[in-house]
Amino acid sequence: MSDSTVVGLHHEEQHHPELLHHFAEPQQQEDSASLGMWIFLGTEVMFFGGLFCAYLIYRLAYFGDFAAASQTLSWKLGATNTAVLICSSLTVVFAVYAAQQGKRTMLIGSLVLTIILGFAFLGIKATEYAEKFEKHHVPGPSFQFDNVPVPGHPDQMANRGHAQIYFALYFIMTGLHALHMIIGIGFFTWLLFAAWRGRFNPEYNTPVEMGGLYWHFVDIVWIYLFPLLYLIDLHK
Amino acid sequence: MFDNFPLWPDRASAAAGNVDALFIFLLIVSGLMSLLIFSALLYFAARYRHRRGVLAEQIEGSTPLELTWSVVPFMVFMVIFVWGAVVFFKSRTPPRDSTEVYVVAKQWMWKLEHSEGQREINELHVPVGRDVKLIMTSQDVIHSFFIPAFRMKQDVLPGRYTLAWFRATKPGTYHLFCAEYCGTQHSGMIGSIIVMEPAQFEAWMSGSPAGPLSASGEKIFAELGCVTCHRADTPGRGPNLEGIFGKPVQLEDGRTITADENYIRESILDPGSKVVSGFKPVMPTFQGLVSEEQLNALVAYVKSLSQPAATSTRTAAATQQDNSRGAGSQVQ
Amino acid sequence: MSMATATIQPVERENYLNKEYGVGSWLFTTDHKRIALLYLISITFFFFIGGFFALLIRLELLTPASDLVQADTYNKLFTMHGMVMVFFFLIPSIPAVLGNFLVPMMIGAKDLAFPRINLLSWYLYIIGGIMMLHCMLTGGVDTGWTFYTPFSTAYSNTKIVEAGLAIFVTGFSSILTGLNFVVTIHRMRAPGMTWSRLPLFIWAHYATSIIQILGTPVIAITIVLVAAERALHLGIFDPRLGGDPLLFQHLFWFYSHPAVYIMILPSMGVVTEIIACFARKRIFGYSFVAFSSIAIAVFGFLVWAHHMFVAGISVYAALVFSLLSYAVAVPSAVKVFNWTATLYKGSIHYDAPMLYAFGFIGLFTMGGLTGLFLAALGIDVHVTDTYFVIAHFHYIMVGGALMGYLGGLHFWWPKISGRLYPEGWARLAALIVFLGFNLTFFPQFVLGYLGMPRRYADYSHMPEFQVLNVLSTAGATVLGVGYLLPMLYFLWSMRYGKPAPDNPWKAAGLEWMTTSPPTTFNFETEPVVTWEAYNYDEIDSAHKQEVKVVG
Amino acid sequence: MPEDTKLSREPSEPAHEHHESSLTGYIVIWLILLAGTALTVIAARIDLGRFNAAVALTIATIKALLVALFFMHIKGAHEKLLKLVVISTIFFLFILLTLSMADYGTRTWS
Repeated sequence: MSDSTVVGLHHEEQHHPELLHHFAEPQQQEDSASLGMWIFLGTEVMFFGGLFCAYLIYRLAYFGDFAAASQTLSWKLGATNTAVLICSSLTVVFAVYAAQQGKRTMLIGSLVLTIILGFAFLGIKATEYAEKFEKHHVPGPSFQFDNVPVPGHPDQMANRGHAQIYFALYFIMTGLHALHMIIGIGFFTWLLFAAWRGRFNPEYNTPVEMGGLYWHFVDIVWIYLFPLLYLIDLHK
Repeated sequence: MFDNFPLWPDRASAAAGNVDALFIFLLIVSGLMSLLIFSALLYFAARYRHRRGVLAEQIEGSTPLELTWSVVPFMVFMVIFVWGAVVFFKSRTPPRDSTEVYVVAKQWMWKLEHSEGQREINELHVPVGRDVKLIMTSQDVIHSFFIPAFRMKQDVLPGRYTLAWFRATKPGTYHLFCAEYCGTQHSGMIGSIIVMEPAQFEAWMSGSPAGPLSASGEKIFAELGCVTCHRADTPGRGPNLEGIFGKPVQLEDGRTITADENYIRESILDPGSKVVSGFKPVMPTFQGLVSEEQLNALVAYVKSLSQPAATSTRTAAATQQDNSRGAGSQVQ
Repeated sequence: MSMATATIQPVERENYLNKEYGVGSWLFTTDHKRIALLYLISITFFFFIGGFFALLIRLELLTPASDLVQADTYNKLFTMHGMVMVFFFLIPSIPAVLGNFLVPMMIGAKDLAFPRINLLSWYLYIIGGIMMLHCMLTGGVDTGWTFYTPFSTAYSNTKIVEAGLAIFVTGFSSILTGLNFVVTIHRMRAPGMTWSRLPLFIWAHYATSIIQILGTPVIAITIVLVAAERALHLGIFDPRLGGDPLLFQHLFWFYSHPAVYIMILPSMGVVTEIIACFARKRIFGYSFVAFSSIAIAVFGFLVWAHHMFVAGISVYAALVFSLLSYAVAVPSAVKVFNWTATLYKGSIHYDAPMLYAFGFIGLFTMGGLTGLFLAALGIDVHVTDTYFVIAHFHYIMVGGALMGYLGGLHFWWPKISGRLYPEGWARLAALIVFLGFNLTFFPQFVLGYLGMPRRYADYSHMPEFQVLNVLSTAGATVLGVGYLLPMLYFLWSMRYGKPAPDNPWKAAGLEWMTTSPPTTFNFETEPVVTWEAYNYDEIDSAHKQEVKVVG
Repeated sequence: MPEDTKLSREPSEPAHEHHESSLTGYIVIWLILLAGTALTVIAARIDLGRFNAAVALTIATIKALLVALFFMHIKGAHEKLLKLVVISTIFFLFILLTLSMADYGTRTWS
């Protein structure tokens, strides 16, 4: 098997074609890339963190209005999308595994599946957005949210402004998440292209690993967004 | 000379002395600290300047010394913190029987209204020795009500009330500034605080007679039809407002909240958000229907319903404001 | 003249400057040293733009009436002064110039871990900078650099979204620089360069990078929210729709308070290097200085709402934040004490970098101590949003960060340019800057306690403030001269300065063990570190022996 | 000095321990994640009073941990550094949320 490469046996004379000039050995390069990726994901956490902070404050202040607004979403579509992303995470770990084992066909297959699942997610998201547009639930001048009762309080109507804050956060959070998905799909398309040309092998597969980390991170964000946005007070 | 070049601001309120005392303490502490650091620095710089053939003596460090100069400053800091917190708490807690002045800030002017009804713009007349509580809100952006001579500052926010208070101690005219940047004419949003002797102040007050704010609030209360639901005589569709101000209120969702100025304000503008237990959320919003000034009057009126002397004030108000409605429709 | 210099010049060794020529070799370089120089040029440009605004502000305040410029223009001037200086000068200054140049060299690496990302971050900076310039030239912004809502989202009719986007883009430049540094410091250290052997400059940059990585994304998302709110009136910050304008302040200061430490920490790192070198000593309490940097970075995230004590936050939150603010003061104090203790029994030289370092300690101490005033709740109520605050943070950011930056630029100039700067002029400039600075900003402490609010174009109803304002403006002109001088003699020295030896200060540290200027990959062979940081005893005793042998 | 003779870089142990982790392991995790999603929805439809949000967040956190530990290979990571990055990021996010709530949570106290 080719994974018997022992770290430290890379000789200068066998300079790996993918080793950049300023690194001493491939292991150092790979470790740098993975640390860099993790730190980047840390910045992403804080980026979404500001939104989660705003969400937390307004959800606590306007719980009933948030519940009313949340229940205009379809939890079925949200749950489906969660399942789609979880499946795509599985195909991503398969891709990383295949790249490390040098299994080109499996790698290409997993990448294709991942991209398809990514598009499936975006497709479902797009139908949800379209519905929101039709119902005038998009914040802005034409926003409408009148006479929607607060769950559990049939005679109390949700506050339009507070519901608009919910939808603003909904669109910004899921919109940025979708943007990350689009970037991820773009990156995976590039990976697919590179894998097709046989660039990855057991010695060099860092881009697949990094792409995988990114994809899983985007998955994790959704794992939180789903219950926070779709499942507020659903039992009422 | 010091008219044009003062080095210390006027001290004209009860709080000013507290702030100045802490400030002077800090001046001394930081003076001593910088004296210590700078003299050590200068002494070492002179004593250990480079001399040919003399090598520096290497010293690794000293944990006891490090701990000393971490812990000792921290103790000093804690003294400052506690002192500062005490001064702050005092400046944030208006005494119970303060006179109230409602402040509405807008780009770029201050509108002030005494609870006795006198209105002023960019000027506030107050007597010496009386506690004055400011109930402030803004019509547009964030402003900040700043009286340097009173060492008093509080941001004035749109959409809610912020409170501040002072007790003037020295007659005179003092600056009022807007301290939070609020747009083009920010530096023009200034005014004066005129502190007068009580007798003079009474004379000034009677010079411009006006009905108390709570009376105009009562009028608005009736005009907007609030009285039809918020009744004191029979159980209405809304809670009886008599005596609720400052008391805890049990809400529909189980929370308990103190009925303060902000709660009354919110209940008028967003009635559905904090419904009193046992009532239905049927009250319509008055957002956009009442101005900030009318809102202040309504708040003043609801508050007057909880004051022990309320009855007498209201009767006085009712006789003064002898108009538009019979005594029968009054909330009792 | 040029003949004479031409004859002195020896045949130059190949170095990073003369390896390639042409615009392309600079604009597409991945060499961290060339990128550092690209940054040096661009941030100097922005520094003088920001300085020009400052000068106009001071001139306007010379007289109480608003006569030089109108209130509207004045508001734009201080807004753009703040935005340019904070986001386009102070935050990138030391990390992107000196850090970029020195971090790889100090740890014995050939380059940063991600050279192409490093170039990308310069381009992001430039794109942000061009957007900001465009914004300023087509009308500017008048919200103050703090963008407080709802003024910025609903009332101001200036180019807020464009300025926000410029800051958003530049923010990513800052994030990527920090990311690059952390990875480089973890992964690229030369054999033997353990954590306890790292120069404290590296520790300071490591701490700075933590803030850049974890703080900057929050301001980025805040800008997104402001832009969305402004475009669509979402209500997130609008009280009429149920939003809370204070949420903006929380999110803004969550980044912008730690950002102060992005500015000051690297400067502390520079000063530490300078003091060790010119006192010929190992830094007193190395590990305490190192960990105080990390402590400042971490505690720096816990204190943000001390900018909001009178803004309408809860009294209890104010107590918590005041208490935590004193916690962050301790590591800063520890640093000052350790620098002072380092001088004890040293062998102190007074070259220009050391003068800047002395200036730094003095001004930073003043800035830090006045911070104690502002963190005390009772006093903050009176002095916040007055000139007291202005003076305080200029003592930290200009007195501290900028002194450190200039000191570092002098210290490493021989390494960067391969030329010596004129020492006499440099000492004069250091003195002028120090005196001019104090004359500019000390009167503002008094003004602040007297109650002069910040951001006032016009104080004609308060003529009693004029004398102090005149003093301050006088100081600003002196300060301006002090800043122009170094630029002039640095430029002069690039052509006429004496060629610098590899280690003109006989300083410790790997960056001095390579040629001046260094070659593209910094070291001929990968260095192997077998000595502790600041081994001035070894350097000086070796040198002494040499002298003895010769004698 | 003896330790100077062993001048190695950062610990460079073999990095790919997860090579051995079988694909079945991934599938098990995947099934747990799907089950977790179903459980979240079910839990949201039952009235747990104020604990609904807590349950939803707990399940989400467990799912996120599973993804991070097994799919992102934090568990098999050969050094503590990556864990430190994750933990410190979460710490600072926690700071942002809790200290903001220190204001919002206590505003109505009197």
